[in-house]
Amino acid sequence: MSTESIAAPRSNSAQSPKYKRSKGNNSSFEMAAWLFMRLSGVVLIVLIFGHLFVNLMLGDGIHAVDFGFVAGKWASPFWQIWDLVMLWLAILHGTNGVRTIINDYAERSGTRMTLKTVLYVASGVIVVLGTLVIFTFDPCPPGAVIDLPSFCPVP
Amino acid sequence: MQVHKYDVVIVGAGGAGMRAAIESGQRARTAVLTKLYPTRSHTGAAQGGMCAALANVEEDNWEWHTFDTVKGGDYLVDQDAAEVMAKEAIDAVIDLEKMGLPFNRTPEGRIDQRRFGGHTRDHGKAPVRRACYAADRTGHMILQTLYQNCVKHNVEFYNEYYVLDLLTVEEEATREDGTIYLQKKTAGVVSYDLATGELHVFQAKSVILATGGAGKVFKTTSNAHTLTGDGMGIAFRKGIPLEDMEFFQFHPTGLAGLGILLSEAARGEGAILRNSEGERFMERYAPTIKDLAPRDIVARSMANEVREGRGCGPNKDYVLLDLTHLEPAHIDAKLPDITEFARTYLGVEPYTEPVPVFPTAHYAMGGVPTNIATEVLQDNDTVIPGLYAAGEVACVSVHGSNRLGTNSLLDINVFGKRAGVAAAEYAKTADFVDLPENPEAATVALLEHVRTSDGGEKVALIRKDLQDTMDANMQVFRTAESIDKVLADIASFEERYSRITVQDKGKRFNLDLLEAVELGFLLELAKVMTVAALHRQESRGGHYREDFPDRDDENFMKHSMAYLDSNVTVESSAESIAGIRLETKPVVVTRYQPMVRKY
Amino acid sequence: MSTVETELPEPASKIELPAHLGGGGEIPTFDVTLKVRRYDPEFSEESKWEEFTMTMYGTDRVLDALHKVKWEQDGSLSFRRSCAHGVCGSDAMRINGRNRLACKTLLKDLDTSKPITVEPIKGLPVEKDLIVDMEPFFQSFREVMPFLVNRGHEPSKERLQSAEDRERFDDTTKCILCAACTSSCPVFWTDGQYFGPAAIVNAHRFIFDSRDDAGDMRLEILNDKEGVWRCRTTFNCSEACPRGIQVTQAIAEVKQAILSRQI
Amino acid sequence: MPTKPAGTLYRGREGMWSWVGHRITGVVIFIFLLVHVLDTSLVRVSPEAYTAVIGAYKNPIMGLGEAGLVAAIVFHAFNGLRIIAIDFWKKGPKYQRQLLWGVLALWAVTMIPFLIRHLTIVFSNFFGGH
Ligand SMILES: Cc1cc2nc3c(=O)[nH]c(=O)nc-3n(C[C@H](O)[C@H](O)[C@H](O)COP(=O)(O)OP(=O)(O)OC[C@H]3O[C@@H](n4cnc5c(N)ncnc54)[C@H](O)[C@@H]3O)c2cc1C
Ligand code: HEM
Ligand code: SF4
Ligand code: F3S
Ligand code: FES
Repeated sequence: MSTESIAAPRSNSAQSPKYKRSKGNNSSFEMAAWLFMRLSGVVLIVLIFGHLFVNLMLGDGIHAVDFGFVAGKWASPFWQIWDLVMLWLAILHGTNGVRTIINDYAERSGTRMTLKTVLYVASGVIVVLGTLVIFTFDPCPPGAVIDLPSFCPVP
Repeated sequence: MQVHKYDVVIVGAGGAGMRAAIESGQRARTAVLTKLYPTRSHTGAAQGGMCAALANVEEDNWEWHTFDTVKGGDYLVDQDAAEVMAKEAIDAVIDLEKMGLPFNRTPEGRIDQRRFGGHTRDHGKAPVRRACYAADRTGHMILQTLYQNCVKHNVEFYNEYYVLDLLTVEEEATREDGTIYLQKKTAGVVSYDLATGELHVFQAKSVILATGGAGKVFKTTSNAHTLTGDGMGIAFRKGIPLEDMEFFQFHPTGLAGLGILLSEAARGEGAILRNSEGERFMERYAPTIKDLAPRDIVARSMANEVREGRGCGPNKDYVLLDLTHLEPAHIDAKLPDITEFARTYLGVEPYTEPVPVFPTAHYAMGGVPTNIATEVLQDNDTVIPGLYAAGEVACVSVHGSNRLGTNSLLDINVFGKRAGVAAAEYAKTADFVDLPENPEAATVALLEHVRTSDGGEKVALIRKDLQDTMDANMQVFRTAESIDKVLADIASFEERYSRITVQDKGKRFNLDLLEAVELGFLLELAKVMTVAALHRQESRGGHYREDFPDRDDENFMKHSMAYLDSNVTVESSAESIAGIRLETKPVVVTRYQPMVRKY
Repeated sequence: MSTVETELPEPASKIELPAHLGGGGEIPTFDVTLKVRRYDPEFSEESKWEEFTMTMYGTDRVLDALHKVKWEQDGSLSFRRSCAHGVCGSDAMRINGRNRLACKTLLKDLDTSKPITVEPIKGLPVEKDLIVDMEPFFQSFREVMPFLVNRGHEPSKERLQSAEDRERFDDTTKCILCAACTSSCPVFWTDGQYFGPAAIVNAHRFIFDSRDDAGDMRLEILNDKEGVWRCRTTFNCSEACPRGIQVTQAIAEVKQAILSRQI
Repeated sequence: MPTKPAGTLYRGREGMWSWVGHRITGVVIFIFLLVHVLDTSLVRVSPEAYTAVIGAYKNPIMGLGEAGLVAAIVFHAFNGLRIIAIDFWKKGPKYQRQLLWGVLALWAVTMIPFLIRHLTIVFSNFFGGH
C-alpha cells in the first residue's frame, strides 16, 4: 500500500536538521477541492443514477442504445444540459480525485508533475471533446446509412 | 566525542526538569538532556492531583498545608522548606493554569479541588479539599503542559541522551572557622547518545539534576522501568551525600501483583478498603480520617491485615479497594483512567466488583540534599556552586519520612521553578569552570568495563534477585535481621555484577548496555537505603522497624546523610558498612514541635 | 466534568463479600511465539523475521514477552518502553498487523496458537528493531503551535472556565503522543508529509479551548495542503488510539471549523 | 533503510477497507468515463462508427463488465454519501461502521433488481438474437 519510509537523517531536536515540509501557498485550494468533491458528489448521484436508469433500465436496456437512441436524447435541450453538466462534474470530480491519488503515491516531484500533466491534458481533451460533441451534434447527419431517429427528414 | 557549551544544563525532562527549563530557557542558554523523550517521563503517570491551599471550594490556608506536610512527614520535614512549598503552591498552580493546564472546574468555573490523604483543615480536624486535579491524569496534564510550554519557548532538548557522569572539580577552601576542606565546583556532565553510542560532554556553568526516582530497586512498584535513580547514583559516586534514603514510600493501592498505581484519588472520591471479611478495616487503624490516613499508615495497615490472615484471593495476599457504592457516572468523570487499568490489567469491573490491591513501592523521600534555593549540598551546609537539584531526585526535605499525596507534583513545580531561576541567575555572573582533563575518561572506562566484561552473569537476573530481596525484606516492615539479609544479598549481587555479560555489542540503541549501567546505580542505591535503614533504629513515616516500633525523637530526629567513603571498612554492623559513611544532619524546626502522629 | 457537590453517604463498615471474590484460582500459563521483525543496520541492511518461543502467564502483556526475550534470550532486541501501563506512549508498535501499545496488549487477548507478529510502526524511518525515528512526528506536533496562546492581559489569578467549556476539548487532552494514530494512517504512509492525526488532535486540544486566542492561526496552519484535507476518513487512527480518543471526530471538527471560518 | 518486502499488511478495519474500495472504484469509474466519452464522441464521426462500437457493448462479456461498472458506481456513490455524512453529521464518525453496513445493504438492494433486469436483457437478447 505504500513505501516503507521517508528519507530522514537521524536527529535529535536540538541539532536536528528540520524535516522539510514544502510550504503551502496559503490558499484554500485544498479546502475548495475537498468541498467540491462533496458537493459534486451529491449532484452526480442524481445525474448518474438518472443517466444509468434511462440508458440501462428503461425500455430495452443496453440493447436500446444505438445512434438513434443517443440522437433522440440530444434532440432535447433537457438531456443536452443534463449530460453536459454530468460530463463536467464527473470529469472535474474524477480528475481531482486522481490528482489526490497522484499526490499520495508519487513521491518524487518529477513523477508527480509528469503524471499530473498527463492527467490534466487527458481530462481537458475529454471535456472539450465531450462538450463539442453535445453542442455540435447533428442528430440527422447527411449520408448516414443506418437508422436515424424518426424525426429526421427522410433523405 | 563532542563537546558542547551551555550556560545551564538540565538533566531530566520530567516535571521538575521542564519546569526549570521554562524558567532558565528564557534567561540563559539552556540545554535539557533526557534519556527519554520528554513526554515519556514518569511525571505523566501521576494521577491524583497537586495540592495548594487555593480555598476554591472550602476554607483553607497555606499554614494548615504546612502543618499537614510536617505532620505527614512525621516531623522529619525541614519546616522552612515546607513553608516555602505551601506558600508558593498557590502560584505554582496558577502558573500552570496560565500555561494552559486543563484543570477540572467547579460550577463557578474555578479550579476544582478534591480530598487527599493527610490533607486536613485546621491542624487535623477534618479532611479538606486541597488537591487541584484534572480527572485522574493530573500528572499527564502537567507533563504535557510543561512540554507544550517548552515548545513555545524553544527549549533545546537532547532526547535520548543518558547522562552518566557529573563533572566536578575540587579546590581547597577555608571555612570561616579556619578549617580547610575540599570545595566541589560544577563543570558539566558527560552523556551518552543512545542513537549513536557516542559520548557528548556538556560544559556548563550550572547543572540541574532532575532525574526523578529510583523505584526500580523494588519489584512491585508504580515506577517506570526507566526510574533507576541515575541522578542519585551519579551524585553519590561523585562524593555528594544522599539524604534520608531509608525512607521509601509504599503506596497502599497498587494493582495486586502488578504494582500499577490506583491513585489515592479513588479514596479521595470515596472508595474504601476492605479485607476478606468485608470489613472496612481502616476504621480500626485511623478512626478519624480512616481510609484517607497518610500512605505509610494505610500501607502498613493493609500489610498487617494480610499478615493476620484477612487477605483476599487464592493466596490471601491482597486486600480490596471497593468503589461499588459510587455512582458509575461519578467514577467515569473523576477516575476514568484507573478504572480502565483495573479492567485492562486485572479484568475486574470496578463498578460492580472491588479491585485487588496491595502496597507498591512508589516514591523516594530521600535523595540529593539541597537547601531551599535548590542548591546541592556537599555536606550538611556547604553548597556546591552551580549544582542544583529538584524533583524526586532531590531531598529538600519537604517530605520528611513520608510524603503526602499530591505534594510531589507540587514539589517539582515549586522547586523546579526555583532551580531554573537560580541556575540561570548563577550562570549570568559565574564563569565556566575548566573541564577536567579527559572529562570523559571515567565514563569511557565504565562503559568499556560493562561492554567487555565476560563472566556470563545476566543483568536481568541480578536485577530480579535484587528486587525480590528488597520486596521481601525492605518493604513496609523491616527488622535488623531482614535488613542484614539484604546487605548480604547485595554483597553477592555486587560480586556477580562484576562478572556480567552484555549481549548487545553494537553502538546503536544499545539498551542492553544501559540496563547494565542502570543496574549499577540500583545496586548502589539499594545499598545506601539498607545501610541507612539499619542505622535508623526507630519507626518513623515510611520506615517501620518491627524491632523498634516507636518513634525516637531523642536519638533519631535527624536526617541521615550517606557518603561514599572507601576508608570505611567495617563489615556489616549497626553503624556502617564498607564504603559507606553515615552522618546526620539536624532537622529545621520553625513552628511545629513534634507531636504524636495520630489520625 | 463539574463537581457534583453531594456528600456521599458513609459506606457500610462491613459487607458480605461474594465468595468468589479475588479468587480466579490458578493463573493459566501458556506458550507463545513472538515473531519479531529485526533490523540493525550496524550489522546488516536487511531486515528479517525472528521467532522466539516462551512460556507466559495469564496477565502478561506483549511487553512482558518482549522483556522476556530481551532479558533471557537475546539482549540485543531493542524497543522503547518506560511506564509499562499505557501512559507514557513509548511502545507503540504493530502487533498482529495493528498499531497498539505493547504494554496494554494482553497476550491472552491475542490468538496465541499462532506466532504473534511484532513490527515497528509504519511510515517513520526504522532505526533498530522496533525503534523508529520519532523526529518527523514531533516536528509535525511542534508545527501546530501546541501551546496556549493568550493575548489579553495576564490575569493575576486563575482564568475562569465553565465546566462545559472545559469538557469541550477533554477528549483530545488525553493524547500521550505515542504516534499509534499517525503511523496507522494510510495517507501518512505515502510520503510522510501529511501532518497526521496526532498533530491535528493536539491542535484541536487548543482550538476548542475557550481560553485560547490562536485558534485562527492553527486553523490556517492546518488548512495547508498537507493539513486536514489530506485525511480520507479511514478511521485507522481512531481504532489505533490507545487512549480511546475519537481522532477522526476531532479531525472532522477541525475541518468544519476551517470551513465555517472561511465561508 | 531496511529492505522492503518483509512487512505485513496493516490490518485496518471497515474504515480502511471502505476507503480502499472507494479509491479503487473512483479510479475505475474515471478511466471508464474517459473511454466512454471517447466512444460517445463517435456519434460526431458517423452514426455507423458509433453503432458499431456500441454494438461491442452488447455482447455478454461486456454486459458483465457493465454490471461490474454499475456495481462500482453504486458503491462509490453510496459510500460517497457515507463519507459526506461522516464529514458533516455530528454523529457520523461514531456511526461510521453502521453507515458502512447501510451502504452495503443499499448497494445490494440497488444491485439485485438492476442485475436481474440488466442480465436478463443482456443474455436474452444475446441468445435470443436481435
Ligand atoms: C504512578 C504514580 C502516581 C503518582 N501520583 C502522584 C500524585 O497524584 N500527586 C503527586 O504529587 N505525586 C504523584 N506521584 C509522584 C510524582 O509523580 C513524581 O514524584 C514526580 O513526577 C517526579 O518528577 P521528576 O520530574 O522528579 O521526575 P520524572 O518525571 O520521573 O522525570 C525524570 C526525568 O529524568 C530523566 N532521566 C533520568 N535519568 C537520566 C539520565 N541518566 N540521564 C538523562 N536523563 C535522565 C528522564 O528521562 C526523565 O525525563 C506519582 C508517582 C507515580 C509513579
Ligand atoms: C455517483 C456519485 C458520486 C459520489 C457521491 C462521489 C463521492 C465522492 C466523494 C465524497 C469523494 C471524496 C472521498 C474522500 O475525500 O475521501 C470521492 C472521491 C473520488 N471520486 Fe467520487 N463520487 C461520485 C462519482 C464519481 C465518479 C463518476 C467518478 C469518476 C469519474 C469518481 C471518482 C472519484 C475519485 C477518483 C475519487 C478519489 C478517491 C480518493 O481520493 O480516494 N466519483 N467521490
Ligand atoms: S491521538 Fe492517540 S494514538 Fe495518536 S498520538 Fe495521541 S494517544 Fe497516541
Ligand atoms: S487514519 Fe488517516 S485518513 Fe484520516 S481518519 Fe485517520 S487521519
Ligand atoms: S511503556 Fe509507557 S505506554 Fe507502554
